[in-house]
Parts: sequence; C-alpha cells; structure tokens
Amino acid sequence: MKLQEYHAKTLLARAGLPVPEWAVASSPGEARLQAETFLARGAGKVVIKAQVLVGGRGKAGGVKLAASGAEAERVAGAILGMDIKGIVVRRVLVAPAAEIEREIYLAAVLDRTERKILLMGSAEGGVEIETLAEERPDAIVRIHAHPHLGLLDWQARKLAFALGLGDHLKAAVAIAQGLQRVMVENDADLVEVNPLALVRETGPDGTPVLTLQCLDAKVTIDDSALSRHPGLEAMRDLDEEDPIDIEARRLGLSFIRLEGSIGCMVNGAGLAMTTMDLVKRAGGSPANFLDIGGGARSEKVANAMRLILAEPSVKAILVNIFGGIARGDEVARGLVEARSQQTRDVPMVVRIVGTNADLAAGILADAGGGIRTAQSLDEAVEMAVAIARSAEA
Amino acid sequence: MKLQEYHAKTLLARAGLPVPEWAVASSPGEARLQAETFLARGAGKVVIKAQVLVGGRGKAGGVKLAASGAEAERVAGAILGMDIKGIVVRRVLVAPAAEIEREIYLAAVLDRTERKILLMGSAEGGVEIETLAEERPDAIVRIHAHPHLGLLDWQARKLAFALGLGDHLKAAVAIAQGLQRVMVENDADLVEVNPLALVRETGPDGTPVLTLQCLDAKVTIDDSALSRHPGLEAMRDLDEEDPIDIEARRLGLSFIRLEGSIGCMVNGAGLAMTTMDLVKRAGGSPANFLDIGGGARSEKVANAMRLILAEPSVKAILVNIFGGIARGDEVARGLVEARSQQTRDVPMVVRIVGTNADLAAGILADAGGGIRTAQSLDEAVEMAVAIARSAEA
Amino acid sequence: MSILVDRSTRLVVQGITGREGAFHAGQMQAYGTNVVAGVTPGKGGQSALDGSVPVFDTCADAVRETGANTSVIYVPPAGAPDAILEAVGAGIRTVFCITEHIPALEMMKVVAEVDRLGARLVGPNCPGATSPGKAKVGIIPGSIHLPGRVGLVSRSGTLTYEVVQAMTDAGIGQSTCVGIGGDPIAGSSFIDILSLFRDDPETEAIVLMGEIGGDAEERAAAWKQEHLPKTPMVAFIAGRTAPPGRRMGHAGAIISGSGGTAQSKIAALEAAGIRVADSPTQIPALLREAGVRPS
Amino acid sequence: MSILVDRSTRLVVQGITGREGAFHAGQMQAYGTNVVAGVTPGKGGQSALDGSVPVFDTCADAVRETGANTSVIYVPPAGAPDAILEAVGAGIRTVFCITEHIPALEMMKVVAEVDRLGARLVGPNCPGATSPGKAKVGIIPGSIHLPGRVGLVSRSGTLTYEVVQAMTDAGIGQSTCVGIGGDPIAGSSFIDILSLFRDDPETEAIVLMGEIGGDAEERAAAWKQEHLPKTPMVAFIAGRTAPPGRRMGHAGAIISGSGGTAQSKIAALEAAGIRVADSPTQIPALLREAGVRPS
Repeated sequence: MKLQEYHAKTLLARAGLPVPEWAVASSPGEARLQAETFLARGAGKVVIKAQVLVGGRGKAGGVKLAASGAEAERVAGAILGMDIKGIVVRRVLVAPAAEIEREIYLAAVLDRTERKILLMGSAEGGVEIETLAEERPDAIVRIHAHPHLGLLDWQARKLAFALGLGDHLKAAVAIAQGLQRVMVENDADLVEVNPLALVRETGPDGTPVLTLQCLDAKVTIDDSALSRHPGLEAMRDLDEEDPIDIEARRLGLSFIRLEGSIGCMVNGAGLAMTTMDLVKRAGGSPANFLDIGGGARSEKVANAMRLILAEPSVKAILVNIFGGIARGDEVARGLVEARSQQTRDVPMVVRIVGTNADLAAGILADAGGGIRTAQSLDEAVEMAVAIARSAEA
Repeated sequence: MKLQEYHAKTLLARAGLPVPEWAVASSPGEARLQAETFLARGAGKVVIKAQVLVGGRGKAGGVKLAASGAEAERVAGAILGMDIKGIVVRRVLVAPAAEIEREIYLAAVLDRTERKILLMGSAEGGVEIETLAEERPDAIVRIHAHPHLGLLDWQARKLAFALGLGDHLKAAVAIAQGLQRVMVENDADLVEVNPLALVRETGPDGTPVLTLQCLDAKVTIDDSALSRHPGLEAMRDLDEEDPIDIEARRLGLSFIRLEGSIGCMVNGAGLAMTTMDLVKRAGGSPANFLDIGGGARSEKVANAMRLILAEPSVKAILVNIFGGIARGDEVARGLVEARSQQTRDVPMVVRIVGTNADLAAGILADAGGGIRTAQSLDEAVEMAVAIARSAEA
Repeated sequence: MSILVDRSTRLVVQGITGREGAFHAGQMQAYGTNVVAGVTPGKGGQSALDGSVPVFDTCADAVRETGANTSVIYVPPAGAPDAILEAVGAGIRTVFCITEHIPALEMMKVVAEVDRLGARLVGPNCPGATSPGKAKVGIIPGSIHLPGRVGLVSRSGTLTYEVVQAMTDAGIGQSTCVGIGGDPIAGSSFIDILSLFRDDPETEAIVLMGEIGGDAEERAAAWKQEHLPKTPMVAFIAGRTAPPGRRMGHAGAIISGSGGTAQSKIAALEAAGIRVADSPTQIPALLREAGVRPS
Repeated sequence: MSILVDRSTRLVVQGITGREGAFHAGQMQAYGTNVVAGVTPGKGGQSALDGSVPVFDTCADAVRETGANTSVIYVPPAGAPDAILEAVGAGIRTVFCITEHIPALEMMKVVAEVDRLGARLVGPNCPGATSPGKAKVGIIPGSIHLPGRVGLVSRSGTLTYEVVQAMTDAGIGQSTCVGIGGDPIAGSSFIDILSLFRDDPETEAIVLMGEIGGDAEERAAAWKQEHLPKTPMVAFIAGRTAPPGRRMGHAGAIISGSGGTAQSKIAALEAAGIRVADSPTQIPALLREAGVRPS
C-alpha cells in the first residue's frame, strides 16, 4: 500500500527525522490560511504540492511555489481538482519553501536477492533513481543493513561519507538509521527521501547554517503486514481507489480491473496471469485479473463472481481452477451458489482440475444449464474467447 | 548493582509481567495502613518482607505473615531495624499473601561460556538453585535465548512444557519472554523470579482459577551499563552501602574495604588480587582491594590515596603499578601530590615498573623522604609487611 | 535419485491439527510420504490421521521420538515464522513453509537465521515439492505426477500443476517438482534449486516456470549458462500481458520501471540457450525437441 | 612461528587520534609492529605518528588502501562495539579490543556476529598480544619480553606483565603472550587461545594465568588434558584470599556460591597435570622443572 506524502512524512517525523513543518489543505482557502501562517513565521515562499499516489506530479504541474497568501490560494485552486494520470487531486500539502544548497537521494528498500534491507543513496538527488541506476550505476551507493541488528553505526557512517556528507556526519547517520527503522517499525517495502536536502537557514546568531532535511517522502507498506498495523491501514487513501478495489480487498480477493470482455476467475497469481496471457493470445481480452487464492471457500468464490459480474462489459466468464490447497468441490459449490443468485445471464466456462475435481464435476453436472465445462486450459480459453466474440459481434 | 525486591518488581511490572500489588513501608504505622488496605480489598493475610540485598532473609526472620493491621504493625516493627548479616533493615515490602498451588523457579542469567542469555527454570520452585544445580542438575531446564532475536516463541513454549506449565502456556511464554526482555532492556546480569507461583484465586464467577504470578524478584544490573540507565542508577540503595564504597564509585575507583593494616594501591584487578594474596602469604593483612584501573591520571591516584588513608587501621601503604595503559609517571605524580596534602604520616612502599617507569623513578626521587621504592613485587610486599608489623608491634 | 524429498523423508507436519494441515497430511500420507509426526503446541499426546501419526507439543519432541528430518508448515502467518525457527532449531534440515501472507521483514529475519544454521527453507507461500513415486511434501496434487527425469522449479503454485499435468499427459515424467513461492523474501531461489538439480544424476532436463517482477529469472539464466551449459532447459514466463505497476496477486508479480518485464526475462533466458514456451502446454513439445524422451 | 600477531601483521588502529590510541600506536610502532593505518571517523585524510601513518574515515578505506589485516581498538565504550563490527565488516580477521566498561549484553550481540563472520576477537578489556621480537598489538609494555618458546594466556592485564617480566628475568622467552581480558563476555576464551598454541610448532610450553570467578580455568584444564596431554603447562590463580561475593575490580573476578573459587580452580588444574604456582614469581622455576630451558 502506497502512502500519500503527508502520511509518509508523518511516519518520518514520528521516528525523529528532520522533516520541515507542513500542513494539508483540501480547499484553496485552507491553503491560503496555511501559507499565510508559514509566511508570517518567516518563510520567503511556500510550496504547494498535489497529494496523489501516481508519479510525475511535478511534470504534470502539480507542484508550485507561492509568495503570498493570495497566490497560494490561486495556485492551490489550480492544483486541486487537477487530473494527474487519471487521479483527481483532492488534497495539497503546503510547506515553507526551502533554500536548497544540495539535493541527495536516500532510500531504504527491500532487496529480494540479498534478502536484506538495502540503503541506496546518491549524491545527486532530485533525480529518477531508476534512470540513474541504468545510466550511471556507480553513482549509487548501496549498503545492506544487518537483518537482525539493523543499519549499524559504521554502515551509516560509510554511507554518509560516500554521499559527501562527512561534514554532517551525525545528522546523516541519524537519518540513514532512521529510514531503516521507519521501514522495520512499519513493515514498509520502501522508504524513500528524494530529495534529502542540505538546506540553508539562518542560525540564531544570524549566520547561515546548513541542515539536512527530508523534503519529500515516499513510503510503501507490505500488504501482508497491514493487519498488524491498524494505524497504517487507516492511512489508506480510499478516495484514490477504484470502489471495486476496495470491495475486493474487503472480500480478501486479489482483483485488478482491466478493459476486456472476458471475466477471469483463477486460483494462484501465476496461473491467473497465464490465463490472461492465453486469452490475449487467443484473440480475446481479459476483463480482470482475479486470484481467489489458496484454500478459497465457496462463499469467497461466490463473492468473486459478483465482483466480475459487476462489470457490464463482461460477456463471458472463464473459471480456471487447478486444485491444490484449493479444493475443486468448494469452488464448484461457490459457482453454483453465485449462479443461483445471478441476475445477469453471462455464459460461464468452467475448468476445474486437481484436488477434488471429481466432486466438482458432480456438483456442476447437478447444477445444470448455463455452465459449460472444459478439461484443458487451452480448450477453456478457446471456448471463452469464442463466446465473448459472438456476444460482441 | 543489585536491586531491592521492590525495585526489581517495578521493572517486571513495567514490562507487563504479572506481579501482585505491593507497597513499601519504612515504619510500622505505614505497614499497618498498607496491610489494612490489602486486607480490606479481600486479602486473607499479608506478607511483610525485609528489603535487604543480602540473601537468607527468610531464615533470619525477615519474612512474616500478618492477618490484621495490628499484627502487621507488630511484625513490621520487629523486622524494621533488624540486623540481617550486618545490614540494618530500613524498609519492608507489604503485599497480599498468595494462596500458592505450586512454586516454580525461573531466571534469566548471562551465560559467560555460551555468551548468551540463559533461561533457567525448575519445576520445583522456592529452592536454592545453586543447591539444586549441584544435587540434581537434571531438574533444571536450560534454554539459551538467541543473541539477536531474543527468546523465540518456540523456545519459551519448550521451557513452559518442560516446567509442566502446558496448561498455562500463553502466560508462561509471556513471562519467560518478559524476563529475557527485562534483562535486555535494563542491561541486567540476572533477572530471577523465585518463586514464580501458580496462585489460587477466585474468578469473577466465584469459581477457583489458577494464575501464574511473580511472587519474588531479584535483579542485578551490569555495572558497565549503568551510565546509560540513569533511572536504574537512581534505584541504588545508598543506605545499604558503606560510605567509602559510595565515595570510591564517585571517584571511578574499584575499592573494597577489608580488615587489615596494609593499604594496597594496584593497577589491574588480577594484579591487585595477587598483591593481596602475596601480602597474606607474607604474613600481613591487606586493608583493602583497590584497582586504580587502566590509564589512571595523577588526580585519580591522589584520590585513591586519600581513600586508603581514611582508614585509621592502615599502618603501611603498598603501591604496586605495572605500567601498560597506565603510565608510571602519572602515578608517581599523583603519589607525590597526595603525599604533599597528607596529614597522617603512613610509610609508603612504591613499586612502579613498565611504561614510563624511568620517569616515575625520577619523580619519586625528586619528591624525597617518606617514599620507599622497590623493584620486585616480592620485595615490595616484604617491605610493606615488615613496616606494618613493626608499626603494630 | 531426486532432490529435497524422497523415500528417506521422515516428515513432521507443523499445524497438523488445523484444517489445511490435517487435509494435506492425509493427502501426503496417501501419496506414500512417510508422515512420522505432527506438532501442535498444547495437543501433544494426541494423534492425527486416524491414530497413525503422533502429535507433539514441540518439534524437538517430534524429532527425538520419531527421527523426523523434514518439516512442512501449515501454520497461520502470525505463527509461521516461529514455526520455521522451531523446525531448524530442532535440527531439521529441510523445511517447507506453505503459509502465505507472512510479512516480508519477518521472513528477512527468519531466512538469516536459517542460513546461519545451514538448513534449507523452501517457501513461504509455496506449494512444496514432489518426487514422483517417492514422496510429496506440500499441497501439489499427487495425481498429476509421473516419475521421470525432468526437474521442475517454479515461482508459482497452480501454474506449476498445469505444466506438470501437461508433461505427465505427454508421458514426460519428473524427477522432482519444486515450487519456491512468489513472496518477496524466499528461503530458496531458482539458483538454489538449480544447484540441487545439477548434483542429481537422475535429473536430465529442467523446466523453469517464472513470472514478471524482480530479476530472479535473469539471474537463473546467467547461472544456468555458466554452471549447467549442457543440460536441456525450457522455461515459461507468466504475465506477458500484465499491465505495469500493478501487483498481480502476490508480491512477486509486479513490474516496476523497466526491469522485471516478461520481455526482459524471455530475452535473458533465450540468450542463455533456454527455449521459452508461449503457453504452458507447449512445454512437453519443447522438451522433446531438446532431446527429452517420454519416460 | 607464533600466534595472532607476527611480522605479517598489518595493523589498523581504530581511535588512533585519541589519547590512548595515539600513545600506544607509537609504542607499537616503536616495538616494530607494522602500523599501516588509523581510523577516526571525520579525520580521514589526516595522518598520525609524525606523518608516518595515514588516518581514514572508515575501516573499509583503511583495508582497501593499506591492506590492513589486524585491528586494535582504543575507542570509548559507547563506540567500541560498533568499532569491532566495523573491523570485521571490512574483512579484518583478527581484532583486539582494549576498551573496558562495554556493557555485557552489547558484547553478546557483537560476538555472535563476529563468530558468524568467522573472524577472531580478543577482548574487550584486554591488554592485547605480543609475539616477542615480531610484533606487539595492544598495551603490553614491549620492554618486558624475550623471544622464546613459551606461550602465555591470561585473563588479567598487569598480572600478565608481572609474569612475563619474571620469565624474561629468568631467561625464559615467549612465543606469544595473549591477554584475553576479564569481562563476562569475551571474544576469545582460554580454550580458543590454547587451540592456537597447540597448532603452533614454536610453542613448547604454556603458562595460564587465571583468576577467581566463572569456570573458564576448569574448562581449560579439562581441554588441556584431552587435547594437549604432553605439552608442559603451569598456571597461576589470582584471588586466593579474596572475600566471596564481592566484585574485585572487573566483572570476571567474583565468586558466587561454591563455584569459581581459587581452590576449585587449583584442584582442577592440578588434576589435569598442570602445576599451579603460589606466586607469579614462581612460574619460571616451575617451567624449568617442567623441562623448559632458557632461550
């Protein structure tokens, strides 16, 4: 689950990391008030940033500066309601604009190959790390935290020196270790600060001082761990989600809506993707990805079927179950149950093999009309594509 | 540093372990009030326990039951002021007396050989674990916690089953893991609950229930870690300490007062003990153990000398320094400084060898009278013993 | 021979008294796997599978009393990491964890400890392994297998069954089929299993079932080219038509940026001399073309 | 030969810019130890010992630039555990930690990691090691040594010097003298060092300097009887007259209950055929009686 910038910053600030103060506004007037507060406290300008979970908001015009309350109101008005890659901006973050001396990239990510938390940094911040990784991999510093002991002091120092932050050693060490800690304490997959900036400020005695500050933050939470972090689940931005995604999650289903006409219900992500691949290959187009998971009971199957049928563009349904931990009879019972409650008559091709497939065949046979069965995957896919094609023709 | 029972129980309770409520009294009247409160809340009797850091308080009559406020006052009055192995009882703990179904021994200790935290338990509680370890070592269950991951759930379960606590699995697991956590969070060397008891209580519906409770607690803190636990340092019981020990600790010296007439100042615990051994062997008796530690500066040496001289029974002083991290010249300067401020004229035998011994010899020679020097340890010991003997004669 | 599981497997089922554990323990026993013990804390002294399998409170008891050398875990996610540590702590050297939805950072700590102890973990969120005709551990349906000389390793569960069924239907038997699971942190990688197949004289060809996300397939391709240059190998990649940036069911199946796409994986595999099938059902034909004969 | 330190030692001094680090780095260099680098975070680019030794920000830099293979740590207790981990993390295989007053539970975590990486730690709170005529690492005064064939291992610091001086005065030289430190959690035990001496053809006899508390001397005695039955060995135990239940200076020297007394240690050593001296100055005579000749 991705967190909005203002939620990510909350996690960082809670862990004691230096995040400049911020406010969140959902109306231009609110943004004006907040901007005026920051300006009154001495900020030269404020920055107003669209809060959306898709990338590229800067290029899309979702990040702007303002020098007065009136300008802030105008800018926020332009950003709120803006459509960024299909997402409508509902909130903006307002913060004092920092005088940036230097930008650094720093992130903690889960490294699947090493099976450790990887701290990745680059002395050149504000960049797309993927681009940098491809073009100049040597410009990225990589240090793996200890799986039990975390990011050791010496590792954090090594990272700091490599990023040219030797003059800010203590602060850089605290930030690097803080990112690792935020990751562990919140079961995050990713904790990214880009840019981490050396910011020019005026010290109490009027002399300029440079401090390290986290100016942006991106955090992604491990979905498998959300159940043990109710506070994070509460940060989920339901406004940005497709209502059907919310419903699928509530039902414990892994569902992704697509554009096509063939509703797919499969157990297992790999087989579900393969089923979609084969539908495309056979000239059809899948209406969704749906993995009902291992050990699905009949009720879950029925719920899954309702989700598929909620999409009017679905002209055929392809059920592909290879029983293992899932048992064919449970799935068949769910299908029959869903069928009995179904208001819309969409043809269904069912293929159930593996554990308890024989029982499933009996249940489906007893249920009678409307359910066509297939033995092989290829056969099932062809049948479904043919039905969808004739329905669309 | 050993903690009093009431402080140890505070640490356990803070960590969420089940410790029955208690109060601390320093006067019989206070004990009466507390006893009356517990009795009014439903306790059949209260237990009154002397709070002293020496063992064997039970045998010494320092633990008694009372069934009324008046009896509590009388019992507390008898215990307060009692002398237990040279320690005067200044406080008693008052707690509801538990109805004990079964007693268990459970402790977390530092195992120096395995270099891990060892959980030690015995299904027979209330016993001296040292005695049990010698007589029936098989009656003790031993499980080492993981040095990084702590006491794993399965380890705690294994311990619980081995202690016959399968019917109280969840509680026993929580307590075992709690002891390990108390140890780690407080840098303890030892966290002992003896007895951990199955206590009979009456449930809300009137039926009897058995719960696991920590009825006594002993905690020892690693002295090297006290500086990072100011809250624990504050639990030190200064009343029970020799004022000279308090002063030695303030000065950063490792000092133990003994009965003899020869004050010893040595660098290194091993050499200091050896010096004491040799003094005894030569027919003398050491007045103290004193290790000035590595890298002692002249000021520390002067302070150490003042501690030795504070003891009127000291008739001779033996300084034995083998320079390594400590430097002979620093020690010599400290001795000369102490000598110049000294009001009592006690003969001093000084042996300084090793790092900067030549510089030391020069400094001592310049200082003139009253300081005798020796080359070998045996020679220095003989000289000091001879001086002490003639002074005592 | 075969890898991971065979007739010498003495299996303890952790979570044997649960719904999944009980069902699959029965399936494994019916297949011929030597299920010697079950573990459910608090149910020690009971028995499972109609009295044929003793249940213990701890893995240590199970190992001591039955000589169990392999474990399979059907324990809910909150308890599964500890169950793995209990198994390796009791001296079990091969552990299969079927449980899904274990937080990745929990697994990170667990795999570090499993590695330190020199044990082998397959999974979590994996279907287990079958050495046809010898033993099956996990949840792969036993009926789909045929004994033979092709090793299979897969990140997917049910997709694996699909391919195994196709191979069996075509008369191509398997030495061992292993599902390593699709979770971000896994006990065994493609390369770990390929190394075992390399050392197994009975395995003459290998099928690798990959999917989008990560770079495990690319690494496996490079490893195969270096360490198994002569062994025939075919592969399949699921998710060719998956939209980028969306998580497909389990954490493994996500494409981020330019890496981890089906295209990059297929290119890497083909560059290493590995034929990549367009459909799972093509696999038997590609194996035959690579010289594999029906069993 | 010798153990732990010799002419191939390339030493990095962690904390070289501190008071103790600078002083002893000079002493070690003067003795002939090859001090190749110093480390003080934030002082990289400076130099120490009159410009003869470069200072680096990190151990990794020091190893890369100078080929350091051994480290000695003079860092205050709050930073010393991390300094040990930094050294082994940089690939250094032999680390001496001189620092005292490190919390025991910090060391518990550190030694587990040092072991996992297969490195060797001596200390903390130890005086280091000297191979006379070759190299000294730590704080043992160099002047007291004489090259020879007796190995010495000790839990004490200055007591060690006392015995070494006595041996040297008697013309009995040393192969290597090692102080393992008296802290509750130590990187190396008596037995670890005795194993090294066993494999050193130059070491013909061994001196063991023990003290009250714990059971390390008893264990060493049993080990010696089994693994080094023919090597002459003499010992000394400090603390015969120490009052029980009091901590004598460092954590190692405490007697609790009936275990760890000088009497029990002396009995165990003598039962293993090890002569125990009444005074450190008796050691040379006991060595001669055991067949050791002056160097």
